[in-house]
Amino acid sequence: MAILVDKNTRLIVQGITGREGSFHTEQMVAYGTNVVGGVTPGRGGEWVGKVPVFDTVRAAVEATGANCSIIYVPSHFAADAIYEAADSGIPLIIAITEGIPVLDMIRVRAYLDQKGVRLVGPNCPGLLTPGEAKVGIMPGHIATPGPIGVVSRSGTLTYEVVDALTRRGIGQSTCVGIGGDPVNGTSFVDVLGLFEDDAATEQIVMIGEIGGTDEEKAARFIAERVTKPVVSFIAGRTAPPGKRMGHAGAIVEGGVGTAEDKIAALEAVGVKVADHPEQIPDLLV
Amino acid sequence: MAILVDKNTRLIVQGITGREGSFHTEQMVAYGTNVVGGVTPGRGGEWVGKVPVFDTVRAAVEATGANCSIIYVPSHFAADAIYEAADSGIPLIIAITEGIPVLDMIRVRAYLDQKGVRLVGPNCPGLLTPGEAKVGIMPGHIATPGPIGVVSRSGTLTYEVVDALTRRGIGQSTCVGIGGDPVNGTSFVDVLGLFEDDAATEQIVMIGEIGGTDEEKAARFIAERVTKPVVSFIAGRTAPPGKRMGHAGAIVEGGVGTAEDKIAALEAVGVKVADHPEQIPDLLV
Amino acid sequence: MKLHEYQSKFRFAEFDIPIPQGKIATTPEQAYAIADEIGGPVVVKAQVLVGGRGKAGGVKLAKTPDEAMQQAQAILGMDIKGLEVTKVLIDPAAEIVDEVYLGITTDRAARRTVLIASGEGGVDIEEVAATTPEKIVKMHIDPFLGIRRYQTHDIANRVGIHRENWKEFYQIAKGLYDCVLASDATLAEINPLVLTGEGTLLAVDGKMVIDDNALNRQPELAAQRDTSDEPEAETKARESHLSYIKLDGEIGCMVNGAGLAMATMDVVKLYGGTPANFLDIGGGAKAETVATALEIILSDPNVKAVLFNIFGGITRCDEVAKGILAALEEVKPDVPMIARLVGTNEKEGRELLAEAKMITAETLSEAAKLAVQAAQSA
Amino acid sequence: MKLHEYQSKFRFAEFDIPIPQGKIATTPEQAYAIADEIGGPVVVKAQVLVGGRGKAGGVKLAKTPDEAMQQAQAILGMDIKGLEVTKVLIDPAAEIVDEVYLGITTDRAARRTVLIASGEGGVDIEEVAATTPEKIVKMHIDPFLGIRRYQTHDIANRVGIHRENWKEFYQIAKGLYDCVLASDATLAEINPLVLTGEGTLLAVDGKMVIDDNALNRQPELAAQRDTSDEPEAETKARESHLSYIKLDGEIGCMVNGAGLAMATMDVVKLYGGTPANFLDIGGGAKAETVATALEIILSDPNVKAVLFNIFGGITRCDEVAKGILAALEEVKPDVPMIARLVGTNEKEGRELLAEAKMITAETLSEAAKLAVQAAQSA
Repeated sequence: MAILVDKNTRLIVQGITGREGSFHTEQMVAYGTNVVGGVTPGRGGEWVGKVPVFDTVRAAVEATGANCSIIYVPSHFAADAIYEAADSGIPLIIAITEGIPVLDMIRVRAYLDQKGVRLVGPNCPGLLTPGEAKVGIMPGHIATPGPIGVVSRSGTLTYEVVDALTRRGIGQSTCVGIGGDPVNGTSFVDVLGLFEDDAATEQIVMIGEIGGTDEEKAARFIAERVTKPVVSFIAGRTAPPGKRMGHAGAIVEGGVGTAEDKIAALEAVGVKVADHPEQIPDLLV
Repeated sequence: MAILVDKNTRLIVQGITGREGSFHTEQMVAYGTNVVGGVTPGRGGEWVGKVPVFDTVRAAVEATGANCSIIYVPSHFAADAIYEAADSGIPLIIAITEGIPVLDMIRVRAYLDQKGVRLVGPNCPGLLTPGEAKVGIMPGHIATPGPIGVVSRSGTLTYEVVDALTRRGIGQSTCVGIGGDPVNGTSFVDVLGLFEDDAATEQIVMIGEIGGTDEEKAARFIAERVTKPVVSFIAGRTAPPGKRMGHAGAIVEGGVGTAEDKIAALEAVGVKVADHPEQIPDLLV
Repeated sequence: MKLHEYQSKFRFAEFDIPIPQGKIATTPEQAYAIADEIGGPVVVKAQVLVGGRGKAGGVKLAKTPDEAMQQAQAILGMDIKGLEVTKVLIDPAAEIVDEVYLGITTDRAARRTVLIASGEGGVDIEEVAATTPEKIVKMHIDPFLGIRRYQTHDIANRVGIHRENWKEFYQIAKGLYDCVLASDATLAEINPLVLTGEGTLLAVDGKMVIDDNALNRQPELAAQRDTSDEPEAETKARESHLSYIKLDGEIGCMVNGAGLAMATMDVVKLYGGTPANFLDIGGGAKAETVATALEIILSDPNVKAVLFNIFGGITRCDEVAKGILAALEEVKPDVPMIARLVGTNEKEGRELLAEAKMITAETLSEAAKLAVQAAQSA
Repeated sequence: MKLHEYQSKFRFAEFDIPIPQGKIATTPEQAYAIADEIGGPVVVKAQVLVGGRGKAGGVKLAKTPDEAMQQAQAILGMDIKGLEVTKVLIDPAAEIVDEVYLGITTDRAARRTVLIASGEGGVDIEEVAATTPEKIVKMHIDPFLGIRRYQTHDIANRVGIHRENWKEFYQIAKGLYDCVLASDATLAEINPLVLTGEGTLLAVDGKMVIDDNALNRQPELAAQRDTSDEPEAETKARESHLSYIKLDGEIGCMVNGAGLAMATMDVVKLYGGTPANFLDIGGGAKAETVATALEIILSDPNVKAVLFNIFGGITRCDEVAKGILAALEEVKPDVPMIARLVGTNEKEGRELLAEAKMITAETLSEAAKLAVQAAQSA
């Protein structure tokens, strides 16, 4: 058991013939992910390794029965790729692409909500269910199967935490990167709900950062719905207000989105918040 | 019993201070319709007869608990009025306005479908449940309560049929004008379903006309779902192809939408189709 | 409202759709000058609002300005299906490697605009649809998202446009949709969209139909109306905000309401007559409106009798009768007039008309029969 | 990316929002000429990318061209919150009968753009939001339908704009939203929107922020960037596609990944140091990128030690170490370098760096402590 992706995931890769797409397809296949096809318009009939390429997502879905798509196309075309996946009946879309304009994402998210399609990302490292499926760019070898669900707005900071857990012999159920953009597909609350309902997950690690109010919403949700222990780290205590810290969403604006507010909200509902990421394994029960 | 509107309808009138709006408000109130308010932006606080005027639909709904809105605003502003009603929680909107561009209606209909809001019209005479509520511009005195459900794409042709029924002592459950536009809110199929499920309706009169394929769809629906007898008349047997017969939707294009096709489809599923409107009362069981 | 080929294409160009850089000529001399300016082979194309002008000889190739002048001479003034050619478009001739059809129209049943394409370009799309529907690709356009790039790739793939032209094809399809939205078009088509010898796409022929309901917010397009394809009476009716369509019969019909007007025509036919027109005078019954409508009906020399069919709803029949009488006073028709009024105060209305020596009837059937009789004995 | 007042207003004007017909001056003489051309009282306004310029004396009324020249003389070159004024906007002075705030921004939590208005115009909206939130009206904009007329009527009503101005207000709000969409703005505000003595609405002051992620599809706006409000090192970093923010501390940080970079800063602080910067060098570890990043960090004279914190994921740590060594070879820094590599082949990577006499650490805590020590003893 795990959340979102596992051995039953039949994955297609949008942008498979690109530099990023072809490299990570190779990595995902090597990890054992069931990559059933790829899409690059006009390249249908070609192959990337042992993965067949299709012209459209619809053709790929019809030929392979894909139930998940990962998007590596450049930011200018990413919204269109998401729409294509949603229109072709894909229920779970992971967008790795960084730099999609926020007005595009507002429309994308509204459209997906109407259709009932789940998007993870964009601007995220994707998903990893250790031993079953790697859907994204996380280094697979740092993770190991186990009872900890990990959810994060960050990339390498997540790897750092997952690696620290694994070194301590603590495995993970699924690692979810939800991405660092201000408007994205899947929120902390969504993933917390999935982990809460997942039999394989016993404890949850939530890695937040400055900007927005997703962590505050998560705190309210934890108080209402989550029975499993949650440990957190919030990056950006030293970040100055009004500055975008690398991620488009990592910015304190109008006094909203500070690390202090987030930490206070989480601690108020019983979440242990680590002072530094290496402390996280110590805070687990 | 009846469909869509009855004594429990709490109606507001959008465009109440306009010429059409104020005239028909008076007529509807005189008929006994429960007109609880009207809306004209910037005229909040005024009165039209005994009906209070509000600046926005939201204000009107909050003050009056309205559950139905009728729209008399000019075509250029009609789409906005429909959106306002839908956004303010009105579940049933009747648009009398004629001449709304079809691209506006495509967007309106898509939006309402997402919201689960019902629109009747536009370009229609509205609804009449004899003895209970008149929501629109149908002359109330020609109708009388009874067991016949009437649905029509036309205005005066409907009056003609209703009047003919009443003269023969045959009353109506509800008379529904769905309007003559190519893209509208409520279709024949929708109304047939409502009449089928309405205990007060025993037989159905459906008045179609050339253009589109709504009557053909209705025929399929009748075969599958409708147990009550249906009598029909289709206007436009003599209409030349490629010409718009008054209604924006009354046009035979590319061989589609002829009266012959519609009559054949209806007769094939056992619907009696009258040769002329006055014959309709004779064809009822 | 239909637009001419040149109007459509010039409009397309505003949305960055590549078109031949042609111009309009109304005289052979202008045709010469334009062809001379273009400096290569040109096509001389009759501008008429009817299909099949190619077969009728209205489209000709010309290799030199002299030839262009001669072709224009032959085409200008030509009668194509009853319409006189008054303008020709002089386009540079394109080298056609391949041609496809690309159109956007309203799909009523789906309540969406729909993109239609076919590898069979340059021929009548309705004929392709009827004979080889598998050669037509359709894709609905989400009204909130518009055309998506992937849709155009899919279509391009299926109609045989090579990958090198997909970006262009996307721009053209998107331009066409933008044009539809900005113009309130119910139809916009490029037929053919040509792959030229230079390897680029070019909209060689175009057509647009504008939503009549939107003309008041499309003043620039409304001003381009060419009324040459409709009877003068229809033009006059439209200017008077009356809905009138001329037909070939002998019984003029004046009715309030479009559905009732069609039904009236049908009943006339049922009783052996033929309607001379469709006419909806709308609500109310102002004498002025009735008079204008009556003048329009009577301007048709085939009309041998006029049938009034009026349903008095909120307006009372006696008021309608007074309107009709005032109009008769003004117009003084010399053909028989049959009136059937029904609804509120119908008796009073009928009495007023009978006094004025109009033939009156109680039912539509009766009225139609009387009108047919009157027309036959006229 | 922020736009200046004049850039914002000139952009607004492209969307039919009425603005004062002013011009930009960079010298007092130009200010005179513009004021003379305007021919009435003008306002001389400092153009700086920071709030509070009014209180700082950067906005002055001038009744004559001479006065305008004097005011421009005083304002040009002025230091406002650390920024030098190099441009002034000369606007005709408007007679202000009433003023409101109108803005559109992104509401992250609602995932919508939001229209914000207030009857309290001309003052800091964040202050109004903090002190009298009931004076602020917010309305979300449906991303597919856009601003609807009824929404603007509702807002106009609630902020006290009279009915006579509703049509104008709708046009302005719609124009502002169109401007937001066309410009990929995350903020566009008119503050104040003024009711003038002539009874019409006028956008007297304006502000826009453009989505950094959209700048490659907004080349015209990107070209308007003014880098005067940011440290030179940040400008250089952006040109090298590095994400760098200068801070006030003494420990330079070079990290791969934004979240890890923030965490690194936090841990430095936790152990008593202060970070000199935020820096994300992104994926991979090309020597060239590391060298550029190092130069940027070292251009800050406050930096007393540099902390590398690299997570080797798909890229191996030994490769990263080689990149760092090559960069050190090129840049030759003279402050202590502390490196912490973790992930694939971390041991090999650390050994390589230790050989090059870098201080290495196994954990982030250890690395941070070592960096703080090194900086303190420097």
